[in-house]
Amino acid sequence: MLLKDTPVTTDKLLSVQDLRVHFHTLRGIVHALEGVSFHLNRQETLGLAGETGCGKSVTARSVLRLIDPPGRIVSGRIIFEDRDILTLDDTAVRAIRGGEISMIMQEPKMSLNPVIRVGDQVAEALLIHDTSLNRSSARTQAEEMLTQMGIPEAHRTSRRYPHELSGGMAQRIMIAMMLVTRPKLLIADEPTSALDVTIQAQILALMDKLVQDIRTSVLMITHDLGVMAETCDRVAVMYAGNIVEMGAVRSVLKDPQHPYTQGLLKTVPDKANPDHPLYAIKGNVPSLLQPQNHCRFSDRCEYAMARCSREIPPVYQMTDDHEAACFLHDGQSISSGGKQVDLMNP
Amino acid sequence: GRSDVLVVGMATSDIISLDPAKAFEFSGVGIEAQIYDRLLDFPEDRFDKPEFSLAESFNVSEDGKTWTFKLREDVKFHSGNQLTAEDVVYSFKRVVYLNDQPAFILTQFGIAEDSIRAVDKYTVEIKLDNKYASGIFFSCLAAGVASVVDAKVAQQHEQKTDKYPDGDRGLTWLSRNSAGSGPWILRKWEKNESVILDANPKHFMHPPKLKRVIIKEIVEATSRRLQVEKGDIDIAWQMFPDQIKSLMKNADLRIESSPAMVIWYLGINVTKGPLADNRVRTAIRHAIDYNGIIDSIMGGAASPINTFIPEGFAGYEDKVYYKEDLDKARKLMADAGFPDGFEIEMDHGDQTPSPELAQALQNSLARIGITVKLNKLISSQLWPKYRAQKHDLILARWGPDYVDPHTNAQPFADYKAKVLSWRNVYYNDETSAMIQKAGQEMDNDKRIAIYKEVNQIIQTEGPYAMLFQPKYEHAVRNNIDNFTAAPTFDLWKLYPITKK
Amino acid sequence: MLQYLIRRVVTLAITLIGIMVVTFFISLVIPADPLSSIAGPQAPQETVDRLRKLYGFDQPIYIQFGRYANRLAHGDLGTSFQTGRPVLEDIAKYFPATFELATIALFFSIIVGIPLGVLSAVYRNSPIDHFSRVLSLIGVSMPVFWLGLVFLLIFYFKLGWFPEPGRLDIMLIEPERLTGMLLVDSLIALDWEVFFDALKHMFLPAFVLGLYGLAGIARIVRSSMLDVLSQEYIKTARIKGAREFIVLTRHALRNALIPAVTIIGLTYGGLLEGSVLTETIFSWPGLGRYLGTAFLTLDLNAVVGGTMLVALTFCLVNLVVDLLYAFLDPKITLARS
Amino acid sequence: MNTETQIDKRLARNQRWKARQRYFKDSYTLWRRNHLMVVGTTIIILLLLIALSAPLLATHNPLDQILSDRLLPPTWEHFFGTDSLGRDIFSRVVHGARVTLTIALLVALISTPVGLIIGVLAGYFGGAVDEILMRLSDVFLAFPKLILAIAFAAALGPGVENAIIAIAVANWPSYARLARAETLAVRDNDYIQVIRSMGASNLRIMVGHITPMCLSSIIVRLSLDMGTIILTAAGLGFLGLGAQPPTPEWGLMVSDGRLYLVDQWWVSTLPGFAILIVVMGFNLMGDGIRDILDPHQRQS
Amino acid sequence: MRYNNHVNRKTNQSHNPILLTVEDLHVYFSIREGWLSRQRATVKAVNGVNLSLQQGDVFGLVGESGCGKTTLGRAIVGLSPVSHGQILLKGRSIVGLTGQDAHERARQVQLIFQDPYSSLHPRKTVCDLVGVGLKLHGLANGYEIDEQVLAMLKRVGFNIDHLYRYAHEFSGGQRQRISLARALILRPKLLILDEPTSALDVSVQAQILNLLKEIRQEFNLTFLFISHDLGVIRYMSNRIGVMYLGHLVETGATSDVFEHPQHPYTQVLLSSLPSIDPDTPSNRTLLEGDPPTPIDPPPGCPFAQRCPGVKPICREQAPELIHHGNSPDHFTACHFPHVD
Ligand SMILES: Nc1ncnc2c1ncn2[C@@H]1O[C@H](COP(=O)(O)OP(=O)(O)OP(=O)(O)O)[C@@H](O)[C@H]1O
Ligand SMILES: Nc1ncnc2c1ncn2[C@@H]1O[C@H](COP(=O)(O)OP(=O)(O)OP(=O)(O)O)[C@@H](O)[C@H]1O
Ligand SMILES: [Mg+2]
Ligand SMILES: [Mg+2]
Repeated sequence: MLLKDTPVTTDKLLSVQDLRVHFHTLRGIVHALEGVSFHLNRQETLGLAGETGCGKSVTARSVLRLIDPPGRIVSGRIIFEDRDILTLDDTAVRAIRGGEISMIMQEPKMSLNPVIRVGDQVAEALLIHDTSLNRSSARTQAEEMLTQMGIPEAHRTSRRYPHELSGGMAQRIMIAMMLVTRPKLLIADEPTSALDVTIQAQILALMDKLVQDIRTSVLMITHDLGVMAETCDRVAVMYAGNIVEMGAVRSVLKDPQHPYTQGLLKTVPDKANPDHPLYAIKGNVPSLLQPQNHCRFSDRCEYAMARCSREIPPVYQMTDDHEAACFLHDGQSISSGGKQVDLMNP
Repeated sequence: GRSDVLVVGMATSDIISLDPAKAFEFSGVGIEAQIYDRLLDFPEDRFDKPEFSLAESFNVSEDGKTWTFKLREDVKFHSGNQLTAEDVVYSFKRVVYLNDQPAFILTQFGIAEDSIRAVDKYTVEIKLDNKYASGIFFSCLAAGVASVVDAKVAQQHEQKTDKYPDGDRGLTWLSRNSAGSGPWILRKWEKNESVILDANPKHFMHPPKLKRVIIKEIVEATSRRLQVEKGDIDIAWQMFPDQIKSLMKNADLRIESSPAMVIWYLGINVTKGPLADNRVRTAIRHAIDYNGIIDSIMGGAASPINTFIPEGFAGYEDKVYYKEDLDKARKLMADAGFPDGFEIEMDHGDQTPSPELAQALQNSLARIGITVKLNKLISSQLWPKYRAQKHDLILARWGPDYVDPHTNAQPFADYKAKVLSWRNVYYNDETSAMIQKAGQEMDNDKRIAIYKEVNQIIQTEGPYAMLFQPKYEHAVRNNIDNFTAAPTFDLWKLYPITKK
Repeated sequence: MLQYLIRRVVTLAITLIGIMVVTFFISLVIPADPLSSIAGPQAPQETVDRLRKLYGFDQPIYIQFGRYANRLAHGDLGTSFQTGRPVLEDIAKYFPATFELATIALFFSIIVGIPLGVLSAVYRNSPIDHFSRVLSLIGVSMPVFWLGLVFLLIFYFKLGWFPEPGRLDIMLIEPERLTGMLLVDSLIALDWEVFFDALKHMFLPAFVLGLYGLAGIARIVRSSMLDVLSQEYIKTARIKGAREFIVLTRHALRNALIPAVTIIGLTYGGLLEGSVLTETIFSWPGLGRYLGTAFLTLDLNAVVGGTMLVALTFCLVNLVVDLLYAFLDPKITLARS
Repeated sequence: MNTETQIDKRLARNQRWKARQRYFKDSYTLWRRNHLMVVGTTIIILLLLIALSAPLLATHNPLDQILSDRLLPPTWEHFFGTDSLGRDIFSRVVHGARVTLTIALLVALISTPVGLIIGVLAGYFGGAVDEILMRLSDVFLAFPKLILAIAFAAALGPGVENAIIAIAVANWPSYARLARAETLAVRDNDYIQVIRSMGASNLRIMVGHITPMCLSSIIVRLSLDMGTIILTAAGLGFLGLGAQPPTPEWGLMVSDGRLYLVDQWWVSTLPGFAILIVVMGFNLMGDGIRDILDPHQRQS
Repeated sequence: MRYNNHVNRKTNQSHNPILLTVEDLHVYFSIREGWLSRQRATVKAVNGVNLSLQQGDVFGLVGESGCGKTTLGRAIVGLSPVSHGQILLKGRSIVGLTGQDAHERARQVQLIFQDPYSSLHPRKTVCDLVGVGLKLHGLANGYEIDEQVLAMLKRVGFNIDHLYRYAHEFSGGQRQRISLARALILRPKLLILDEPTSALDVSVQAQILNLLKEIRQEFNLTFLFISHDLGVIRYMSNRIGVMYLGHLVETGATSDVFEHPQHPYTQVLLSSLPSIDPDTPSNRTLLEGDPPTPIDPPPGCPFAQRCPGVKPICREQAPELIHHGNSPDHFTACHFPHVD
């Protein structure tokens, strides 16, 4: 009953095109996103993977147009169904937020308002989007939702404050709050990173069930490739403000086409041989203060060529559903679909 | 309505009690004086000699020790009780018994509890321990402490307190209530807020013209000024000289003034180093820029004075002993062996205009080489220091306790009275003896002559530099008539005032 | 709860005892003589000595202290030199006026300070922010007596918008004294004329006094609001699609107020203190002035009584603040604070 | 020791210097971005300059009384007019900067170390030490500050020095509170625990590791308190317990001039503005220092 | 066979001497509980733990959040109060040391914290941070300190440019390396690593783990490696212990525990781990509910409330950590261990 087993329709729900986000900080302009493009189909789960600071959360927040100063969305289009979120007026955006697109964040306890009872917080989500609803029926609906979330004694729990709940419980509340309006798209920004593995398993199973029930699409952000493998239909791998590789989950994880994805997969110690050193990508994440004018992975890349440090690699299409932004694929050009290079064992 | 209510803005925070036996502050005595009557009283515009009030005649024995007063028979207290000799006896005994601050005004004549008795319903006999000048005695009988209290009412409020385990003679109650017969009835006293006096239309002599007087406590002079200009108060009591100038431009107001019975002086401790030399003291007296100080700091609202008897009292002399004369002063300094001057301290109070005056004096004395270090002290520090004879120079003022030159002559010239002369360690047996003599001189003219003689000595070699006698200046709105400024609050009569 | 209160009361008692001891010994080391001041500059030495005996100041210090402590323990604050009345009575008389003024002033600082702080935070580093910060700073930076006089000059004298200094028009009759607070008493008596007149008289002094608290409140609200606005749960509220106004009030302000409450408590202490000068300017018959003169005349009983009352109020306000804190912040259990 | 790691002392110094330079450069950037802070610092620097060069700037002797020139309005001869004793107000304001600065700085120098020591001790040891020290500070805190200062000033006798001590006495408890709170927050932090697990003594932890963390919030608080300090000094001066005339102390000048407020506004208003501006300068600077010292600000 | 006996046996037969022994360790905290009340509750953070580390071991400690891993580690360096039990370093008790003894212990045992951001003093330069141990123990002064610090920094991958920077100028991985340098500069025998990589990215984690392995060899260290990441534990340690609610529920050689988990909790833990291989079938055992709090825990087996195979006895009697199965070194605290 995992998400990846659901049938994929090709009807695009969300399409992000050439998104650029900059932050004007003390040290200069942080070029956080440098032309991110991807799309998400209806009832599909797209995974967004990458290391800290690569721009996952910024991407997610951009979709809801929630980039606060000093950040600014410089360019790009975010087409949700048939509307461009970036050009809507505030009221329309607010209607989308929470109503059609919801988002779960990483720290469940920090994301709940500490002075409002959790039941009311869930009910508020309903009230905002359905003005005909009265308070008490919103509460009832909220409690029903909590029961659905497998929360014991939903009525009592709904009268509690966030600090009285465990992390797992708080995350359930968050999910309830974000799904109670039956949104078309759920963005989950590392929903389980702060939780223990056993709790993580519970939460993932729960999300899986609910997403099925209300037929929503999911943008699943995580840096845990294991979680990604289990929950997503397609994945996109980000590095320093770019999507470097995107495709069906199996194809990307089994047969990565970008050196960064490959490295990432190899550094996971799960199955590594304890007697050998772990594979480690050399160097550090580059500073985002410079605008991108070449492949940002080039100085850590084992296959780097001269042009890598001069040009920005375009996106090459490997198969219908697998693309990578790397000059190694030059020649197997975008249109041809081309043959694959076995980069795993060069 | 406002038309029969007079509103006076005044700083009255010094009031502690309105009981005649206790009140001894400017405002307390001033208000108490409106509520009670005394055997003798001063008229509203002359202060050299008291007139009959409750008493209608008197007798004095041959030896000058026994005084008999005949009372009017038509006086009723506010309570409706008849005022009789018993009330007078009770009131005087009360003062002696309570023995609070103003008591000395009576006890200085040796009046004790058993020295006063009622001869009949309207005759009182007072025995003194000695012969005293009648002028002094009468002035004291016109002082607030000699007010006659309604004995019945006071006895009703008798209570035992820590200080008076045998009963307080109604002191506690009378502090905030009244049992008098005067032209005004105390309606309410709220400390820091207001005193409200209602007219006593049945007063035997001076039924007031207005219905009510409200004395509103306004501490800040600026605030008083704004309110009188605005018309929220009718009289702004005691405006500062610098305010007067601009108030005079206001057509709705006039300034009423009267010399205050206050003398500002510089006390000189004659045991402190160079100050022991009268040449130095005289140099100091010549170094002071009297006119500059009066014109600038006092805004002209003061006059120079070279006597300890203020203008308004019998014996005042308009004679000038000292003028600013730096050459003379410098020469005297050189003669005394201080051509380059010396350093000395001056203590002074913290209330305007003391600090300004002190600074001006500092400036003046600097011109003859005397470097003065100023000590600004709060009153609870200043006076103990003065009493302990620990000062070098002190800027101070003196106001009379009762309305007779003796009240000034004695402290300034008789060190045995342990007041000013003593504090400045000026022990002159000659002047002391002369003052004692004056105290018993029944002939007023002779008495005054003695004071003048003493003054001469004090001015030439005494421990003071007399600075000036200030004026009281009040801003009065033009719809107030029959206002006569008086040299003290208790001499100020409220009853004649009318309002348009 | 009960235990907690008992603990607070014990602490309070210790504090009060400390204050008493400190005040008493300060009064001893002060090189000044209250009696000399009571007797006035003119009284001869004998009078001073007589008074000294009358007031029991001729006794050795430890006896004085013993007596004094004993009296205090019996709830007797002694008699004031300056009014000649029991200090307790004086306090009962003057405190309500100050309490009323300080409370209204606090109310004013809160009403204005909080929105100012919120605006500053929301429009951080914008002209609004700068304006509100400078404006509120003027409140703390001006000597109260100066500001009070200037306000009187402008708003009373020149413009005539507000009545003369004082609590009530001199011609009006105060309603029966129940609480001592004119606004309350006149409400009880349904005396609207007095009520509105008292309110008018209250305005300027409360404004001047309130300016003092305003800056502190605006500043703390600003900084805690900035803090709160960067929290995740604010994002959550926005994600839910809440209107910005709701986000600011329901979600942010309630959290931002939690630290502000403490400052408000402290401000109240400052207001009581600031009343010394304000009351002088505005002819306000309150405790501040009473205490001010008491100190200048070294009216020891009044000083101790008044100071203890101010301290007591301060402690009580802090207790209320702590309770409020627990009420506002579900995380707080009072046992910990 | 490996020669490769031998440190060239010049190089080391150079590196340290560079690190410091980076720190200052960041501070400068943060400073420059905060406009109000720039204003505040400028005011305080100006105050310092004025205080240092007072004799040069003053057009008259601040103590010279010319009684005939009383209460003159501002003119080219007297920029700020003259006071009730005919002294030049501008010169007095300029010289007053020295007095004000001295008072503010000395109070800071006395009360912060006391508060810091007591607060850190209470916070670090907790328990009975905390209880005793905090009750002590409660007693002082519960006193209205001005009244406590009056009491102490009265006890010690009037004068600037004693006023300074009195204000310091009234002020230390709030710093103790702050230091305690800060210590409590820092005490259980990992970086303190590390030092402790390495065997550092309590004294070293308190002095070397906790105090620096308390310092910044105390500095911020102090600069915000400067205004109150100056005003309390003025209040004491007003009551005759602070600076003594003819010292040109601003508070004293304001209260001396309040009698003339209606007709000769300049006498008390101009020194009043001096107070206003300086207090505002300190406040703005304090707000800014908070931002600059905040390590979070640097990370972004 | 009880674990304690095992300790003795092990001492006798192993060629590697025992470095650290923890015997029946209890760490209780007393906290105030509830609204306005003064009532105190006891947090039994570590509730009777026995373990021993041989010289050269990497002992991995896993368990859910709040199970007491950190508390145990901190107890060893004297930062948590020991309510009962013993901690022996080379046979000498190191509980409640003060003064010179504590100093000595500090030189032998060092701790590295989980959070790279809060474990470095924000107002000090790297040189001061790392050199503090030398200064404290009087091992060097003046530029000697700088030199030794630099040597150590070079070992963990920095150069002189970094010597005088402040902590905020470094990334998380770099900070952990600074912490490592700080710990190593005193040449300790035992290093307690409290989730040293859990705040880091996988690519940085790999660098740190490799570095740790090298360092261990080079400095002849023994590790107590705390983590909740089973993959990391498996890669790093030769022996592991699984903790649950203050108890050690299973311990043994890494391969034994991973391949033949005996305790139901260990089994759940292993099954919950998502695999990066999309083809691996996931057959999860989902646990009911949240982990209970260690505040006044009920008697019986700590896992009883959530155990899928719970029996009545589990709720009454706490199982002891005893040897089950074939592997000699494999101990489990369960009444019904899964032994194949
Ligand atoms: N408010 C901000 N101010 C300045 N820079 C920011 C801000 N928010 C994000 N950035 C920058 O944008 C980049 C992307 O940040 P983002 O939060 O999207 O990373 P992420 O992939 O979600 O990382 P993580 O896994 O840590 O959540 C980072 O390099 C960060 O420095
Ligand atoms: N100083 C303390 N006071 C009270 N309780 C404490 C204290 N320190 C730890 N605890 C409690 O002890 C229990 C164990 O905490 P500990 O930090 O050791 O867990 P952990 O296994 O390290 O968890 P994590 O994986 O979250 O780091 C927790 O319930 C914690 O709340
Ligand atoms: Mg993120
Ligand atoms: Mg931990």
